[in-house]
Amino acid sequence: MTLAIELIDIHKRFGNVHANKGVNLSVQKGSIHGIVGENGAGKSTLMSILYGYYGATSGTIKIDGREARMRSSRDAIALGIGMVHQHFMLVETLSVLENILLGAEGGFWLSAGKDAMRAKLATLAKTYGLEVDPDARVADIGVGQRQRVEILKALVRGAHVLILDEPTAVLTPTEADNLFDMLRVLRDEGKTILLITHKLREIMHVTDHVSVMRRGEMAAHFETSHTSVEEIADAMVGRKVSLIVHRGPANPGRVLLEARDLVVRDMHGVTRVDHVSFSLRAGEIVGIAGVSGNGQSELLEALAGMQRLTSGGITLDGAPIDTSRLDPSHMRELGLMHVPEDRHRHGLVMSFEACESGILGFQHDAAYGGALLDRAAVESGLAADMETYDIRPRDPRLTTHSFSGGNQQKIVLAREIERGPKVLLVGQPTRGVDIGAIEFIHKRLMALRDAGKAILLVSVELDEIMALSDRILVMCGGRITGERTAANANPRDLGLLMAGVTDKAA
Amino acid sequence: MRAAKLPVWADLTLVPLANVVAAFFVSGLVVLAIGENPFNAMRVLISGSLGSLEGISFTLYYATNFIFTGLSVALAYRAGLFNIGAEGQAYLAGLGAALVCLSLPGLPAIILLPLAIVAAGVFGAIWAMIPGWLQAKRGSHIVITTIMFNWIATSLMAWLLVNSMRAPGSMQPETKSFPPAALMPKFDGILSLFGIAVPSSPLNVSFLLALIAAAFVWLLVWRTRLGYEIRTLGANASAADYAGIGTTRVIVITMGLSGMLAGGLAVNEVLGVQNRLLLEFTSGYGFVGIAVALMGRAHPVGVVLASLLFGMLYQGGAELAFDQPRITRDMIVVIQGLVVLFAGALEGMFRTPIAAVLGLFRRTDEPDSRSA
Amino acid sequence: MKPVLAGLAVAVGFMAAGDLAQAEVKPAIVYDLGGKFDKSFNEGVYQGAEKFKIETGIAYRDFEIQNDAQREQGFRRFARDGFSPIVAVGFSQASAVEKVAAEFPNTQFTIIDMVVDKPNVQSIVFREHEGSFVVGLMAAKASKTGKVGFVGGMDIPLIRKFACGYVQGVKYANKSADVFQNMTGTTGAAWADPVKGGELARSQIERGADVVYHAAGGTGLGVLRAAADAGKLGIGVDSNQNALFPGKVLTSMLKRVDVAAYKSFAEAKAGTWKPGLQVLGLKEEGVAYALDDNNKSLVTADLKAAADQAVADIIAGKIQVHDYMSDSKCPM
Amino acid sequence: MELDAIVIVLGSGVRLAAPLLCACLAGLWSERSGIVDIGLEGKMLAAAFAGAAAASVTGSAIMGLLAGLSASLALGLLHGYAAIDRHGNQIVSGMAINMIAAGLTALVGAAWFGQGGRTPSLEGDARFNPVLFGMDPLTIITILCASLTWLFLYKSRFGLRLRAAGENPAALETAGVSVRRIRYAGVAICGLLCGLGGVYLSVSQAAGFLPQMTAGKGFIALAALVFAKWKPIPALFTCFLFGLLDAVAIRMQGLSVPGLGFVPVQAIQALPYVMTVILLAGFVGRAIPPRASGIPYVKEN
Repeated sequence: MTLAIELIDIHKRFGNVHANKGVNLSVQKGSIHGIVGENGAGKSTLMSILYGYYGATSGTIKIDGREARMRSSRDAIALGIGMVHQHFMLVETLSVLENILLGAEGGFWLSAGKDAMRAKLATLAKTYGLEVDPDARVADIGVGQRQRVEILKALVRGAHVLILDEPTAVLTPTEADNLFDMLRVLRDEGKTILLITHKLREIMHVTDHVSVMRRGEMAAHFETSHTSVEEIADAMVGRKVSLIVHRGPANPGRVLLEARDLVVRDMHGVTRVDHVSFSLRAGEIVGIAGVSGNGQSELLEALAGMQRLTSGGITLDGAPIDTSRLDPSHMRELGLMHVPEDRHRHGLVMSFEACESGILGFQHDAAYGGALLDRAAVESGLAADMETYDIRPRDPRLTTHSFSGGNQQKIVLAREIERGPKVLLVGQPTRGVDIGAIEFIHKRLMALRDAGKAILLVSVELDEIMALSDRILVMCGGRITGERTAANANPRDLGLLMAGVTDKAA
Repeated sequence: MRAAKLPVWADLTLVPLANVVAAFFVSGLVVLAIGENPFNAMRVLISGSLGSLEGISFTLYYATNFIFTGLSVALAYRAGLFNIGAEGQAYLAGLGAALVCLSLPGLPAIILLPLAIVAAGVFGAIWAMIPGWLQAKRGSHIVITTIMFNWIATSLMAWLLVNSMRAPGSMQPETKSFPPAALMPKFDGILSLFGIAVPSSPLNVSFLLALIAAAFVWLLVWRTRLGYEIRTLGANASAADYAGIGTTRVIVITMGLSGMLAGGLAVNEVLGVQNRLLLEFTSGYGFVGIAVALMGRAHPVGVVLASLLFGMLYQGGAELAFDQPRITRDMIVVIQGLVVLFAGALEGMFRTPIAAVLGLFRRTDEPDSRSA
Repeated sequence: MKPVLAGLAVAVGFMAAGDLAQAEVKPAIVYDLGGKFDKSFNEGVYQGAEKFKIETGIAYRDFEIQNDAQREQGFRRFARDGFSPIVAVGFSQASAVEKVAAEFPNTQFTIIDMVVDKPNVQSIVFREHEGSFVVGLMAAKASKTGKVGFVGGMDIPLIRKFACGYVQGVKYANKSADVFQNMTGTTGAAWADPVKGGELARSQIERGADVVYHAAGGTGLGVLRAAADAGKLGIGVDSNQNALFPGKVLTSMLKRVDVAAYKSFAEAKAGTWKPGLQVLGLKEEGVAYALDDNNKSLVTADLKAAADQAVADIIAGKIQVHDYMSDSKCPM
Repeated sequence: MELDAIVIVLGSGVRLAAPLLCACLAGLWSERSGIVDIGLEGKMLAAAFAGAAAASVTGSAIMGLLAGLSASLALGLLHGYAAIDRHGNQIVSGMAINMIAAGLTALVGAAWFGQGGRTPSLEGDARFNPVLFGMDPLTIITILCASLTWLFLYKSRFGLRLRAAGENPAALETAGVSVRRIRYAGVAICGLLCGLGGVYLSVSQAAGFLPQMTAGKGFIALAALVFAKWKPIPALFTCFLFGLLDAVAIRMQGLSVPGLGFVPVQAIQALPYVMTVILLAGFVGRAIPPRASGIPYVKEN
């Protein structure tokens, strides 16, 4: 049994952020090794260090038993390491062939290298079933194809270690299965594969070994065949998770939000939301499950007024909305509020004082003075929320980025919930939030439901969806592929729907 | 753009100070290289700008121009817009003022001047709103469009002054003089009414307008709802989208206000000093506004202070050129360029050591990696 | 801080002392935007002042402005420091002179190329059309193709005056001659763009011109160079530019600003300086054509005779050269 | 216009286009590598001064060329340092370079030669003289540069990497190539080409340096770059078109065009800028800059 990779006591600091703390990892040659952990656990950083993209602050890397110095990706490539990044490292304006050629051109002039590369690609296509059109522009091909290009990039450089960072985040289940088949073929050919993911089912499905990271540290190592999802999950979060939220029975009232035949096309004309209809009642939580990138974000943004609808209608508390002039501030006035999926991108202004972030979207509220903003009212508003939501430190004048993720998320939630919405749209409410804050947030949402408000919850965490929702809608490819009540939902069934296997087809 | 986090006071004092010192140090080397004594030059520069009442008046007169253009650049910058077009906007503002003054010659000053000032503001605003609108609606990069608009303004104004507005029989492409009522009251004139004798200088009430504009910008940016929206747009455009802030509206309004502020340059130069419209009266003050805004950290107080410094440079530089002909006024352009370089493009160079000295971090091994 | 304060004290003291020394004449010059060494107009004034300095040993101060705002400041500064007379070079200085002359009624100002009507201002203008007529005549006689060119700087009445005089001279010598005329531009930049000047001259030469006259300040250097490069002849202006491209410059239309500056200084020294308008033409030798070693071979005896005859005829009034600026029209 | 007049204007257009083309290609190399450069004007001006000064002092046009290239290269590398190593704002840095060059050339020129910032006129071997069809060596090199730019940008390893650096630098870095090095190469080539343009202006075309002699050519080159959509062959044609416009404008003073009547010269002068704005606004076609240009590449984020 030989080790392909050994990482010994790796530390990495970004300024005052300690992303990797004394990480150790051993990977056996010819195996598929999974690395799991929550967002921000330090997986991607560790892999970027292994790939030479970041330099480690301290520590030792051994490849095939020999100590290696990684000054840049060039060194990693020379040592036979290839990496498929979560965000594909492709140049969209160039062709597939040029992308694969990049960094491995084989001579000063491109023409000779191009011919040789075409031949090489033909061979690889035969061996692994990795077919691509070398002359297509990357901008014109789909996500699955792009991933192939990334894998080919690694293989043509002679990689025997392949790192894949969250490879299935943007894939449909079928595409993901194809990928796993391909990975098994590669392993059987003697390649070593490192698979980074936070999806436990994938780990169980495809890996031989699994390492768990938590808060920048390596928390546990398991042989996949000798462990269980529960054991891994416990290691990930560091204590027994209780995702079961105490909930009373739902008491649905009148329909507060109705969506009819919503269609959203993006700027490239690609249909993101495909004829989606549903209704949301007072006093219920409806969860939307799905692999990320299947139209949930666009649906949420369209309902919030941020995305233009291509067609379809929205009715809010019985009143139809003029969808040709969707506008977030108008929706807020009508009582529809929105906790966005990405608080850094949408929900907060990180350089603002926290109290200023606390009025984002409500800057025209009469509560904050006339022509001039009433600073005292702005500050006291957040100061009150800080008490109710236990936001620390309790200083509304600190800049927003000096708060932790959980406290930042609470600022957003407090802002949207405390103004008494009729309908609350919630996207990924606990992403990058610590366990304590997760419990608090879940309780708060449940309380809001019990107070007779309507909540639409979008989350890629199936557990979260199942714990909170009264009804569950599943989206795949922009469509709603099925609906389940809380009582008759199970993960296996939902997984099929997420994969696009619809009720009718089944 | 921030390399290291500093407390606000250090950000507003130490960093600009370090930038200026660096710019002056390099300038000193240049003076040395052309065979003059940099300390002597420095002395002339300071005594020429602050050593007499006349010098101070001229310093404040130049500073007036810089406060207006600096505020113009700073306000747009707060909304995330890089307005390089203050020069062209001020140029067009001069046209607005001239049209009012030439077409309504009979009016008394109390009516004519406010009208001319408003016209200058409106013309400057319109010339800035077009690139703003193109950015918001068509995605045309505002840096490129404002550069192009500067050149288009140059051609347009040359054409107007040469062909339609030139005073009959004049050798120069310039309009005839405006009626005396169109002249902004000068400080020397006002003070002499109270029996205080000060040397004659171009310093006029535009300077007070500039200070009022600075206070207005502060109030607008930090205390109004519009200012909140401007800052949100500048700090996080997608959050502005989320908050329902009409991006197009805010961009166009901000650029309009920015152009209006640039128009203040025309008020000071055309209405305050020249009393007629002439070619290239903006003489690069619009570009200095960029240096001023960068040095003033896009804050009105910083802009006023930086404007005073640049006013000193201009006035002291004129005295220097007068006194030591080998050091031409181009020296001032070099210093400006160096300030822009150190305060703008290389600002991180001094933040890091300052942050280290202040001991803000327990670890300073990789202070570059944090970005705001 | 101490050296700075000391410096302040020195500077203030120096300013206060300025008014005391009125005993001897303290002349000064403020140049126009082209700068002291423009090989043309400003440089002419500089040479006149240098001549005065060498002859009398009296030093003078001068100032090259860099922007419009500095004109007034320059005059005021000189006036306050007791300089007089102050020579203002160029028509652009008129409004500044007018203003500062009113503030300092005891200071003598001399402005060249423009009329400022103030009791302490001496205005010197030239009859450039007369000189241009003579070089036009020479150009027509020297031309083998019967085609000659003119390149002006900024398109203003003054330069049209040059052009009009030149055309009259050409037509006087050869009725059927063609004159190509171009102006470089409409703004001040037209005085300092030798590349454009060269392009214009080149295009005139390519259309057949073999003598090109310029009245374009710094831009004219490009004109003369283009003519020299093409093996044709150029005609200089203001200063004697024959030496710039020896053997390639037929002559120069001298506008004796050097004489004007020298005279202003000398008269002030002698106490004979008078305000008011002075018009300098061929008769007063304010304008002339240049003849020296550099163009001796080009100006044949015939040519010289014809030129001298024209000068005599104009002085005598036998030839009337039309002044464009009198009615903004050129009869040709 | 008669035929010979057209030929004359075309010739003049080529001469006026040459420095534009140099600056435009310079901008192309820089922006294709991901570094926005509005400092083309300043670099040209510095090269024009250094070139004329060196040629005048040494009496050799070649020495002038070398000095001009070095001066422009130095400023290019300064811009590179600010943009690549300090992650500074590239617009600001370009602005600074324009100001420093404008001031320094006039200041040093005035102190050195005592002629108000001018250099002495260049004569004989100190300037480039025509060798082919009335074109001097620099004109020929310039036109050659456009084809070489096309060849190296699209057909060589270096060009591929440079294009990747301007579109997606992280992709290049993960492919094992240093983005920093490629971008430095980009700004260096930009410096050299600007230098060529500047030397062309002062040593070849005007035979001497005058303060501010570039008179906005760097900005027209920038407009041409946008107009050519950051591609070398269209850049060649755009610069020629702009040069031609300039040539026509020079000859248009006070002339009226049959059919059009009196066309103000200023309208022709403003045309390149107006056309660029229209193109940028996407009313006719669309100009999309390299995706990563202007954005500092910070690896450890």
